[in-house]
Amino acid sequence: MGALLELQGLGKRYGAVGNGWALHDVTLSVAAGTVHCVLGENGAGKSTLCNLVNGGVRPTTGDMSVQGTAYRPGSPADALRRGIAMVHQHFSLIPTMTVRENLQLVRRRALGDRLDRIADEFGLAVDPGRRVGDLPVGARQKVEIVKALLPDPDLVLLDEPTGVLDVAEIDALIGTCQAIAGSGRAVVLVTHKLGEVSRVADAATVLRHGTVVGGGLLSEVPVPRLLSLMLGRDAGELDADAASAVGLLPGGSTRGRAGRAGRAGATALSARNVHSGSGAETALGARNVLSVRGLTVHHPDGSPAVVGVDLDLRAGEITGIAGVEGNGQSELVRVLSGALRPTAGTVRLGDDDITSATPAARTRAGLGVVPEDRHREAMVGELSVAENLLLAELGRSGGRFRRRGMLQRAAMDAAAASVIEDYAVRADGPRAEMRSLSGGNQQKIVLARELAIDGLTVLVAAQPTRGLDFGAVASVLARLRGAADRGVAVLVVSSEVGELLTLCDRILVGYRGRLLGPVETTDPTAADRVGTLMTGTAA
Amino acid sequence: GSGDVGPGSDALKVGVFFPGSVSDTGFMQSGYLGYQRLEQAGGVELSYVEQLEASDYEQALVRFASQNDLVVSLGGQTDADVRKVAPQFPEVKFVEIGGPADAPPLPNLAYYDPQQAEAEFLSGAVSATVSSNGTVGFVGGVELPAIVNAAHAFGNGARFAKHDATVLPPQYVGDFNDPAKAKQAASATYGAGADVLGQIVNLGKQGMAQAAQEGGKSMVGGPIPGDCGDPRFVGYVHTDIGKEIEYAVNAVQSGTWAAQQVRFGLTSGNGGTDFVLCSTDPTVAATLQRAEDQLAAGAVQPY
Amino acid sequence: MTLLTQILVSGIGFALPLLVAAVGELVSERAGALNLSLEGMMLSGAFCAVLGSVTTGSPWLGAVAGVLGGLLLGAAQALLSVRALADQIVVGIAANALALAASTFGARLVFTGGTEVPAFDRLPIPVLHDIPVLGPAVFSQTALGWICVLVVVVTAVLLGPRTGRGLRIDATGEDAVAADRTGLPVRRLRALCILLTSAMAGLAGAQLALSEVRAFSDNMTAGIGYLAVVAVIAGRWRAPGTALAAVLFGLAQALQYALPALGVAVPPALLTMIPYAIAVVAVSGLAGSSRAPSCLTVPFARA
Amino acid sequence: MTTRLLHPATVAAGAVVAALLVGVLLAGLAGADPLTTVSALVEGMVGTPYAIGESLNGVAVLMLVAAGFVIAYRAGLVNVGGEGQLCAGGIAATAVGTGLPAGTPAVVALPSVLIAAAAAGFAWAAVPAALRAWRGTSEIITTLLLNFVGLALVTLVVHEEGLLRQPVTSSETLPQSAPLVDGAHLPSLGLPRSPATIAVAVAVVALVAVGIVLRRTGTGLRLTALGHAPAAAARLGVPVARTRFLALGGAGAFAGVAGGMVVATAPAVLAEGFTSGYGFSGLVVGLLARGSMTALAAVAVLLGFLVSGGINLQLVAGVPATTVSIVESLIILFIAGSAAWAARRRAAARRPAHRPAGAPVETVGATR
Ligand SMILES: Nc1ncnc2c1ncn2[C@@H]1O[C@H](COP(=O)(O)OP(=O)(O)OP(=O)(O)O)[C@@H](O)[C@H]1O
Ligand SMILES: Nc1ncnc2c1ncn2[C@@H]1O[C@H](COP(=O)(O)OP(=O)(O)OP(=O)(O)O)[C@@H](O)[C@H]1O
Ligand SMILES: [Mg+2]
Ligand SMILES: [Mg+2]
Repeated sequence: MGALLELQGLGKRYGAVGNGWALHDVTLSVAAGTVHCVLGENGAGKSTLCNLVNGGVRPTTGDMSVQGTAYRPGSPADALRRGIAMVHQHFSLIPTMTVRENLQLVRRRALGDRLDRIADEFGLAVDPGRRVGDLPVGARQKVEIVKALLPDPDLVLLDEPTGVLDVAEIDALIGTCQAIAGSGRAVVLVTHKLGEVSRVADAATVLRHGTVVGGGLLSEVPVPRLLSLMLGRDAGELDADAASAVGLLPGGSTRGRAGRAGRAGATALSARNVHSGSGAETALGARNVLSVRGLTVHHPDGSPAVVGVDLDLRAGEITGIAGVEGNGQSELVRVLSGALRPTAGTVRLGDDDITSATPAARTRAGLGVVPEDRHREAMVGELSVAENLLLAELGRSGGRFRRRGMLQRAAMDAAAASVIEDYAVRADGPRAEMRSLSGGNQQKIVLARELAIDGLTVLVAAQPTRGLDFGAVASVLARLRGAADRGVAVLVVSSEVGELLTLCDRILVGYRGRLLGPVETTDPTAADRVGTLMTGTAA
Repeated sequence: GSGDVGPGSDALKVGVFFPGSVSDTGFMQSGYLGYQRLEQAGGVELSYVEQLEASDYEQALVRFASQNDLVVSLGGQTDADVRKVAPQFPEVKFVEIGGPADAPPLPNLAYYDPQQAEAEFLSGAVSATVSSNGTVGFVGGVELPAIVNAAHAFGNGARFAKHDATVLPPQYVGDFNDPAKAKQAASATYGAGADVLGQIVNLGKQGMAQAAQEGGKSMVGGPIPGDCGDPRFVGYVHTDIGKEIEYAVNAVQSGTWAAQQVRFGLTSGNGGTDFVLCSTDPTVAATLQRAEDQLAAGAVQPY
Repeated sequence: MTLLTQILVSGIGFALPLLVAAVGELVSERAGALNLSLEGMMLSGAFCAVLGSVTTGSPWLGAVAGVLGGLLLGAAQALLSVRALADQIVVGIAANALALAASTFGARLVFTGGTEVPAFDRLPIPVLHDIPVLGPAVFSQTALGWICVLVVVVTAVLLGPRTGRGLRIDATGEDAVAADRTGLPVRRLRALCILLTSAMAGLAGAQLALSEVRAFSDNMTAGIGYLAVVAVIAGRWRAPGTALAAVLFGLAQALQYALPALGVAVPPALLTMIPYAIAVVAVSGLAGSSRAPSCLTVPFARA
Repeated sequence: MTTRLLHPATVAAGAVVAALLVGVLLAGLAGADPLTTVSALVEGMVGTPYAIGESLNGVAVLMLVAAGFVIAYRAGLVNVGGEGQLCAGGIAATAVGTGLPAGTPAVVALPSVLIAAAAAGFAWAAVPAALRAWRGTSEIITTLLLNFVGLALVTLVVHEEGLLRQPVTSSETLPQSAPLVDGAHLPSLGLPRSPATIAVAVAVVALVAVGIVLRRTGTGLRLTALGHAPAAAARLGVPVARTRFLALGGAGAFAGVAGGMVVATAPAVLAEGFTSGYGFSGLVVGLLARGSMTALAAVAVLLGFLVSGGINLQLVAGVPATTVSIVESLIILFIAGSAAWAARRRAAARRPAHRPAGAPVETVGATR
């Protein structure tokens, strides 16, 4: 089959970032009837590539052609006219409208028939009557994909669609991709997970720092080779965390923290895990630092989101919450962070009732939170890295960054620079705008900030590795582990079961607003038990 | 600057301040007509400024005062600023037209009082006489003293002509220059039974005339006399503000200028108030004449 | 005509231009564009309508000119706020000042003396017009008035929230980024909505000038444009509510002038506040819920 | 095109010159020759210490309203309500300033009047602020609406005897307030032959203070964070609702003080129309300045001085008042339009030259 999409020397330059090239001299061809994966670390230029093809961003250099004719899209609408549709990770459904209304924006005539056909052909069924804002994330993602398929495009660009999906949904998505390719169309799939690549891709392209470093048909370039290309080093050096993060080792080979601790120091990334040991853990573990009792939260529409949840976090222990998205995990975290008022129940931190405390008061009391929605809740993109790191600290009286009320920029920069170095953040210095960083680097900054809270006793991290490349994943996981080793009680909410199994001491499962479990990760059947609980089989 | 007098000549320099628009078909425009007559006559060096925000009144007055021998300011809304600026320029003569009629003049500030009320007395008399049902009403722009007094005078005039005339409560549009609202105010008054209306609004008149047309009713025009061919108008009051500017210039030129309250109108002998009757009915003309005579003689008070 | 009929007639007369402008503005606001320049669009429409009517002698061509006059300002608003990403509010305020000054300037150049304006006459609908009280108020509009009603209904129906176009407009105003990614031409949609709004505002100005007042006078819209924006807010961004608000405002205004005739004295300033106070309550959520389109006044540009 | 040519100041200057050219053209239509027009304009703006002082007083009011606007804008709130807040400030200042005993010394009278004005401005803005902070109602809409209520309120209080109308001694008593007591009048700055009052000093101090707070303090950073990402700001310890309330209320207080100062400037009476559109102009200044205090001062000076220039244009060159306002509004439109355009060109200018022909340029996602 011929090339559907061809890119010739495509480049995109932004004024401010580093040498400015987000994408440089990319030449690439996507054949009809194939699934073409685009791989790369955070900030490698994958989204930029998709956005260029989709007309959301105009190229600085280079040419594109679709089915052999020149293609110069000025807008996503142009792209659609040329048969190219894109699924974005964020912001492309109108939350206040129903699913049907959202789909009608693309196509009105015979919408029902078309939906039926999409359901048949690709196994994607949606409930048209629901308001999008009320749907769980996974369901929204499905609507996004249906929306992209509505105009019957020749090429579908999927930018990291699997981040918010559970295992079953990912399977379905892979089926959908194959069905699309099977019908003579093509899919460009952006992902960090090589496991998915090996299951679905016909061809792959690897980006590093904005340039193509390799790729080709999967029959010619096997997955381990892709991995080395992404890493820029030999795949053999990959540690288990990272391997599980990219989906090569489903479930993680070494289970639980106890097991991991035994290998402490074996890899550079977990080298900080110094004073761990089961003895120390048990001693610290005796102390409940955060306890939640009878917590109930309702959605704005009145339906229950969290129902009578009890939860105890113990110092030095990592508790995981697994579960399909939309089972109350997000709301639980938002209640803990103070962004949401519960309908009933209490949250106690140490001896204090913090149920209705402000986020600032919680921070003062030693509660750190890494929110799920990074762009909205965790960072201010327009402020600098230093400001994002230190803003909360400025609130407290007499911070070391203020003299006579004035900010001490030099001191702030110095402090931020040391964090940047410490966490190996790729940024244009402490004054770089937060939004100019790639997702993984943004996440590192957020984590660094929360870990630096004075007297941190509890850390709640929601989907801390979502959308991160494996280097970043490993580093984030190591930091969380390090915090626990310092005696912090850590709660990790994640849809990556494998990641939780390697990281946590015990795992709870969110199901219909309740927490099921716990499952001890040292238990050899832990993975299966978590899987069962996720489908709602009561524990 | 205009007038056919070159700078540097010893012609009298006069600055006229119109805080409103000189095309308002009312008070300001009537004054501007006088300004234009002076311009045509020549012999004085004239300049004017129109349409400023309240915060800029003072600045305009100061500029005039520093360049002219005589400064004329129109409208009571400038009173506070005129009273403030005049003392700073003792050698310049100031005239305020339409300010409060009971304000004490300053050594270099005279008040000229156009007797709009007298004109409205006549307007009321004519209105009541031509009215078929003896019901009349009055529409005013803003509830300013001069307008309120004129409204009273209108009622008194109506009762003077027809002692059993029904005078509806006056309407205040809240704006001299809003034709849509003026139309509503007029319609409401017609709707309440009036068939002739007196008025002191400026651009609002367009709306009133339309209300009269739609209701098949009539009204009194003015202050600038218009066309008697228009059947909606029974007549026009003629309050000539321009005459007062001319008077001020003459007074200064002839050395008779004095810091005092000067009344214009029928009772003063200074003229400036008149009524242009469109009706050819002799009884109406007779009533108008009677009202004019009685007013001039001081036998009746307009308000 | 009874007073009640009179109130209805003049209330609806005032409400009609308000309604056309408000329903037009509603379309823009749903697409995320706030046109404070609505006032200027109406004024420009009124000026051009009268200019067109006077020069061609045909009120119909005048009405067309009025629409074009509105479009002129709409094009400026669209160009600056959609294309150049200038702040909508700044553009709106400055455009109003521009329209006021330019139309006043133009009126002085071209409308000198009492030019007769060819205008529209009322076309009562037989039978319906004779319905007591309501008939004369509702079923006796000018030809242009009927067109206004038609345009309002057609706009409300064709661009209603359930139609395809309506959905696209709502999507653009609710989340412009998502709409863009969906393939909607966000900027073009917004520009078109603004142009539609301005054409309707021009029509409203023409209706005001050629049906209601039958003349042009400086600043003759005197805040109706702002009131139309308020009607959209009080109507909670839906056509029926907006229409209701516009009619209510018109009637309230008429009632304001009927009160004195009924012997009720309320300070007019107090009544002036009422529509705005109603609108504040309507948006505050104190009575029911309401939300402005999320992207109202937020310019859109692709990152 | 070089980046320097696209500097905001250059662009703004270009916009002003373009608008003035249109003005000269229009003035020519009205029969004034270009030279007279330009010299009259310049003479009017800066020709006499009096004109300068008078303009400065206007500039001070604009700067205060705009500075307040910027505070709220930083927090992501657009205060369209300057006009109404000026009204509230003016009314409160009058109530206090006419209520004080005649001999009240300035040290007492002046602060009381201005504090009352600030409090009233704050209170007037507090309604939309509270609705925004705790109910999420768009402040653009509510502040806009309250302008009309405020303007009507001024009309009401100066017409009603029981309220602030001066004692009605005859049927000739104008509907305006009595003058404020002497002690409440704003003292002159003391410049020779200049009517500039301490309002100018107050405004400059306020401007500098706002600039410092926004740029160099934690408060400024918190406001900025709130403006860009409210949810993240909450996470970072910013009390969102309270900060929003205070920011918009603060904007109101600034406008209120400005209103108080307008009333406390001779002739020191409250009358209909006393706001003279300063509320809307202040908003325009605040928005055109795009967050820079220097730009804010420059735009305020430009607009403030143009008024004097305009008066002189009428006087000396016989240019109609309408032409002057046409030019003023064109200046605003040209600056507003070209600023965003130039920002995009600036971004483009930093790109390499071999950009494919015809490829348009991007902007960084602009939100309000
Ligand atoms: N609008 C922009 N302005 C400046 N720099 C940008 C812009 N968009 C992207 N970049 C930069 O371009 C580079 C590539 O970003 P891109 O989003 O394509 O990465 P990615 O591979 O999708 O990363 P991730 O896996 O985190 O989604 C990054 O360094 C990013 O900071
Ligand atoms: N205005 C900007 N300035 C600088 N960098 C930016 C800007 N916008 C985006 N970026 C960078 O570009 C990258 C992509 O942004 P975003 O988070 O929207 O990507 P994504 O989630 O991968 O994309 P999409 O939502 O299109 O799927 C981020 O890493 C971010 O740092
Ligand atoms: Mg990406
Ligand atoms: Mg991403």
